[in-house]
Amino acid sequence: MDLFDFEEGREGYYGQYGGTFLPEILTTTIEEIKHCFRECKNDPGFWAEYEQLLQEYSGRPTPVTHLPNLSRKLGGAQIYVKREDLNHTGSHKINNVIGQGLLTRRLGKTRVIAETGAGQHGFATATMAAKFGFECKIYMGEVDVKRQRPNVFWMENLGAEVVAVQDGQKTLKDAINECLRDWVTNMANTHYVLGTACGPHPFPEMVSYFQSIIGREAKRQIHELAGRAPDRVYACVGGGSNSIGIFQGFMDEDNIDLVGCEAGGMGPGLGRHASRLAYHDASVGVAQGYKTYFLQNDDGNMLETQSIAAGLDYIGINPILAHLWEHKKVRFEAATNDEVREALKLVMATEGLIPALESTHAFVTAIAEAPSMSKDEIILVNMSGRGDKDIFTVADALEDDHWKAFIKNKAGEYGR
Amino acid sequence: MDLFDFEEGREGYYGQYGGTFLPEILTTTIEEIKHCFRECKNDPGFWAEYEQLLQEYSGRPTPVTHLPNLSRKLGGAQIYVKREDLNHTGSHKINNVIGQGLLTRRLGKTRVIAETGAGQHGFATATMAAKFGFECKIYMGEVDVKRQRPNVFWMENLGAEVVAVQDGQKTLKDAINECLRDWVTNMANTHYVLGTACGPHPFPEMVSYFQSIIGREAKRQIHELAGRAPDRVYACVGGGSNSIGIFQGFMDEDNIDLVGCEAGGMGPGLGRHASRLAYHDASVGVAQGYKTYFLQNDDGNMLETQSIAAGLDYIGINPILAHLWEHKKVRFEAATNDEVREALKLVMATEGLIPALESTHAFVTAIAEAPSMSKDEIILVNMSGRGDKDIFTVADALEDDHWKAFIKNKAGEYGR
Amino acid sequence: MDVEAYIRARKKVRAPLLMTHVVCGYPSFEDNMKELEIMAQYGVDFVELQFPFSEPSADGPLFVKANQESIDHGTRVAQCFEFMARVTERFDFKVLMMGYYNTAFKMGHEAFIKRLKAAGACGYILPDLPIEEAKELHALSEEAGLFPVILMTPTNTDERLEKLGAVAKGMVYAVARKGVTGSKTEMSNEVATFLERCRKHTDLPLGVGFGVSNREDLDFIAANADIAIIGTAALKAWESDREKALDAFFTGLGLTKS
Amino acid sequence: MDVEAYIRARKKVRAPLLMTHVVCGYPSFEDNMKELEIMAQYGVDFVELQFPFSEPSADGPLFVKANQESIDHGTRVAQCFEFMARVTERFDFKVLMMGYYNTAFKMGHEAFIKRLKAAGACGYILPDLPIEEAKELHALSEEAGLFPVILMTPTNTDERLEKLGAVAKGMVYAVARKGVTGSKTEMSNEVATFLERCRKHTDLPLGVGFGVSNREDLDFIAANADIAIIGTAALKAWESDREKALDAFFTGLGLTKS
Ligand SMILES: Cc1ncc(COP(=O)(O)O)c(C=O)c1O
Ligand SMILES: Cc1ncc(COP(=O)(O)O)c(C=O)c1O
Repeated sequence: MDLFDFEEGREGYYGQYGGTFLPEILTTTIEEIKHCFRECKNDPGFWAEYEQLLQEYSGRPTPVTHLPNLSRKLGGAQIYVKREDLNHTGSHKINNVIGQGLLTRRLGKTRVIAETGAGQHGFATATMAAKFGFECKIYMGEVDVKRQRPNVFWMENLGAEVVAVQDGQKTLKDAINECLRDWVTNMANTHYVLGTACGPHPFPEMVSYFQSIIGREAKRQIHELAGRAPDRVYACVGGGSNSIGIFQGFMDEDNIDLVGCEAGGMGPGLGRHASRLAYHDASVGVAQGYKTYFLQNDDGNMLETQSIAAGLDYIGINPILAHLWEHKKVRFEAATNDEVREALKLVMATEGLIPALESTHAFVTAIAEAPSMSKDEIILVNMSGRGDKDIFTVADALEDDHWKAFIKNKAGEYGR
Repeated sequence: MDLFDFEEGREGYYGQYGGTFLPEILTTTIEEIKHCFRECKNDPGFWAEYEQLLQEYSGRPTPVTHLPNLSRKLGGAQIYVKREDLNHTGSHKINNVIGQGLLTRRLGKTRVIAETGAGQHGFATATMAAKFGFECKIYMGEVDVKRQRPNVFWMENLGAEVVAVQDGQKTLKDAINECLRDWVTNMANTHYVLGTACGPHPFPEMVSYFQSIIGREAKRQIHELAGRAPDRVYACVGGGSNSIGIFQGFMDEDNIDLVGCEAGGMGPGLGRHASRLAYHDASVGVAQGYKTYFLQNDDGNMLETQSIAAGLDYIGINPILAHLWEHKKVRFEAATNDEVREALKLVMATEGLIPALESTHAFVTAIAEAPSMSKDEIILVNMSGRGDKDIFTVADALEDDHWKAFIKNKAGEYGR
Repeated sequence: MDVEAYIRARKKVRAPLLMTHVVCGYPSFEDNMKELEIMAQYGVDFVELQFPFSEPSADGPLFVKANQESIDHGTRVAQCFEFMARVTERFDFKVLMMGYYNTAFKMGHEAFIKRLKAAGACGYILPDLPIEEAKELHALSEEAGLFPVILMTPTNTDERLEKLGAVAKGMVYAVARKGVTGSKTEMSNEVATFLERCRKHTDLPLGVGFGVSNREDLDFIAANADIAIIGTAALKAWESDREKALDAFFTGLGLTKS
Repeated sequence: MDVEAYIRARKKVRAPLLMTHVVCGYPSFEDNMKELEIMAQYGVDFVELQFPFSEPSADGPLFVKANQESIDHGTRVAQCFEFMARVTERFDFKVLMMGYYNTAFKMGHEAFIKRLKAAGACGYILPDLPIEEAKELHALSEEAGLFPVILMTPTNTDERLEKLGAVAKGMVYAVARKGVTGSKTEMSNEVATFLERCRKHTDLPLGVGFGVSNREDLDFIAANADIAIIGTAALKAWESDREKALDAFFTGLGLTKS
């Protein structure tokens, strides 16, 4: 199945989702990117350079790890984990930014901009910009700047300028708007490094293409380790890049249950979560350059979203996933904040892994379903990132008193 | 050159350094370990399992990365970096703990203890213990517990008990003493997972053996990438495990300049640094189970040490390195705290890498020496760990005001 | 009277024609009405009523804030239509809906056109709806006698301008520069050249917007196009001192009150 | 009089013999002297003077603190030797240096032995110096007429005990249990069996230490060995109420003051 073999006149569409909805001023820029990306895709040297860079700079291939303790404890399927947490900068985001970095260079541009929520994509982009020698500006909602200061600290030290976005909810979606504003002004020298498989075509395709390295590797690795394909593959879905990345490795085989795990937040109900498909609070709309399911009200204005994981806390979803979901190729489930807290503790203590809060959503669903599977069935979980960078969020989530005391003490050292 | 081909009656000695100086009560335990380790070394299956575990769990081999930007900027040698920062848990420490974990299992023991300074080794050991299902207690000086709370937080969540050691300077060396005390009590079921290539024989040999995977990989990789062996290899030296690890890959070839980079702290002078060999403030002594150069006074009591990098802030040094230094096989240099701050900023901004403060010491010396080397010469730096886990230390080191404001604000959220 | 005839008639009175802008519900519908009264007194020819959207990614800071606050105060789309109906009933200037495509998409194209028509609008501006995606909506508009304002921009190729010209109806909105609404545009030779390029691809009246704020701009537009589109500058005036400042702003443009 | 003769003579007076311990300079040399006076009054047979070391890894919490504080107050090795000289001059009990090997290593083996001899010690205990590493020091001791106290422990194999027995001189220190100094040892059959094992590998007087603290312990040691070694218990007493408590402690052991 080639997802990107578009119907005539429907370039950038996955069923009814996707498309390019941008101000006219960007038409030429988008055409340029589409053209350049096509060239890259058809240039074996491009992918070779891409792979080599990821290997030498980011340590790819990331391994697949068997979790014997957790599997035994749950008493069902054998659980394997794809370790995107071991990438340089700590998540799968680097796969995308390295690809777009190469594209930026090929486009002859010298400046990159990016939105970021949790900070992972901003961190990865700032890193890529340092490596490629690009000027770099990261837009980040003010709320996120406040709660994710560590990432801001690193981005700045990597040479990026970080702008705290004051509009709207002051979170991820507002940072995207701000990027679009910068871009309509500076497209002459600037590439917008979108962080997930959302936004206007060709971004969903491009980001999916770069993230497909996860699935390519994982497919080979799980066959080597377990002798066959997995029965189910779990990945968390924010914008939907790590999930489409790993799913692409397993889409051609029938009978593989692909499961997207969304942010269930405080449970179903408008404004209480960030689940677009597992719960039924979203509807189709057009915003931020593309058509997909959005968490919006009847007027088409976007709702507040809620999740323990900043990286899943987004209104829209990868249009490819919306399409695959509609065609029952991908199943969607949601994990609540409380379930995430428990799963994180379990995975840390039984296997010595610290998944990012985002990735923990995938674990929640896998852990819930594994016990009712047979012992010779195989689960593959995509661990999209590591949690140790998010100590502030995790410590808050786990309500650690020693941590609070430490911070108060540290504040004391810094003077009042 | 086989470092571990001991002279008759001199097992555990490297020239005049090394040996086993432990209370009689541990003699049987040490014999057991020596015996078991010998078995492991001669069992190809052991190393195979070790390598496989590191591959599947920790993502080895870690890559070697070329730093074109930094090399160009400095205008001299081509700089390459061995990326131990990409290991699971963020440093080379995992190589050692996985090896000792396998050994512990083979010894039939069910409990591990470890000292930790910066927290990296404790973090790695707690991780290994979770993975192997061992009970785990980590001893950490109270001063370090206070300044390295994030690592304590993770260790506890990984299931380890962390004990704040109240004795002495309340730092690394005191944690080692406390481990020895636990061990003389609980050796029946407990293995002491020493974190560096120090302490009584067979620890220096054992830790060096496990860390030699760095050098084996790096040798092959640098030949692949650069077509030949490096001219100089730089590694930071705390206890001296990552350095001996990488150096072992390059010891057989002549004309490779191996450079150990110590903590120059505030510069030469008793109590101002933690440099045992580059400065001339240390002398030979026997403590913590082995004979080597120690920072001690005329009475043989240990001095206070000082470094921006907690992991280098130690009184003694790998006896193998002391021996190699004496025979001019390894050169020693020191990097001051100020130089480390500058080098860290430079490496982040030019290459998008965030070395641990420890590893940055190796960069300091490489950066200082590269410009006077010719453009076709090759430098290899061992990046023993990543710095993003140490945000508190790094932010303090760089005196970041936004960070301070963030912490104060966070403390406010937690209530007074 | 269709829009082209309207424009021809108005052009006899003065040049350039004027199009102004308010964000519905910001600061309040009452304020909007007061602004419109002044605009009417100065003989404005067109007014855009912006329906607030939560993701106004083509707008500059002032309009972003206006969109957001209006929504935060509880402005609903239904109220915007009601307001539009009152405005078209009361004033002589022509009214356009301005907003983002999701507002139309969410209610459905037919409903959107029907409600616009019912509220007395003559057309609409949806800056994030490219012509390729607009076929159905354009067809419905045509049936209803509404026109979609097509935007031409300085980054467009001639090929693209031709395509845009081919589907344009009523008037064309020439975006004077890159960027979002709000900041000043230097009305230079460059802009003149761009407007010439637009001219080559359409015979419709040309509006020029983005950063129009003073008399010189109007003179420039009078010389090179047909309609001056004033957005942020008027809102800025209103925010600084309401009626008084807005009045002074129009006087400053060299207009006289009727 | 050599140490074996000394022990034989003392054993006629009572069983078991007693060895006590002070940490030089903790709380102060003055306090040390007062403690020793009391010990002398109760007829203690041996005293260990511990030279404080910065890394006392075989000691329990109380002695660790004592070592550390003594060093922090500025206690130097030279002062410990001076103090030892004053002690051996003044009291009848025999004095042993106790400490860690680095103290000896750093000053050099010859100097160490010479200074010990000059200060009147009869031997030394260096718990972190295994016999394999001690050959030179032992040879020098022998020449000087000092004896190194060898430790035997419950984890040693018979083979190892034999080796230890072969190099032991003067007396053997049987470590009653695993662990560090300080906590209580249950003087059980297990300890008795261990002491029997020691006995098989040495004819020297056997001292028993680690956790000896009451009359029952002494009785047990009298029945199974020769010398009771009291460390932490005495320091604990001193810390609780100085002379008074130390006095009471010895009385509690069933000893009488001379
Ligand atoms: C670790 C991690 N996983 C997952 C996500 C969600 O993004 P996506 O759904 O595009 O993979 C993020 C986003 O920040 C992330 O940081
Ligand atoms: C990242 C890192 N590098 C280096 C060291 C120093 O140890 P060693 O000299 O044993 O490699 C440490 C110790 O904690 C460390 O964490």
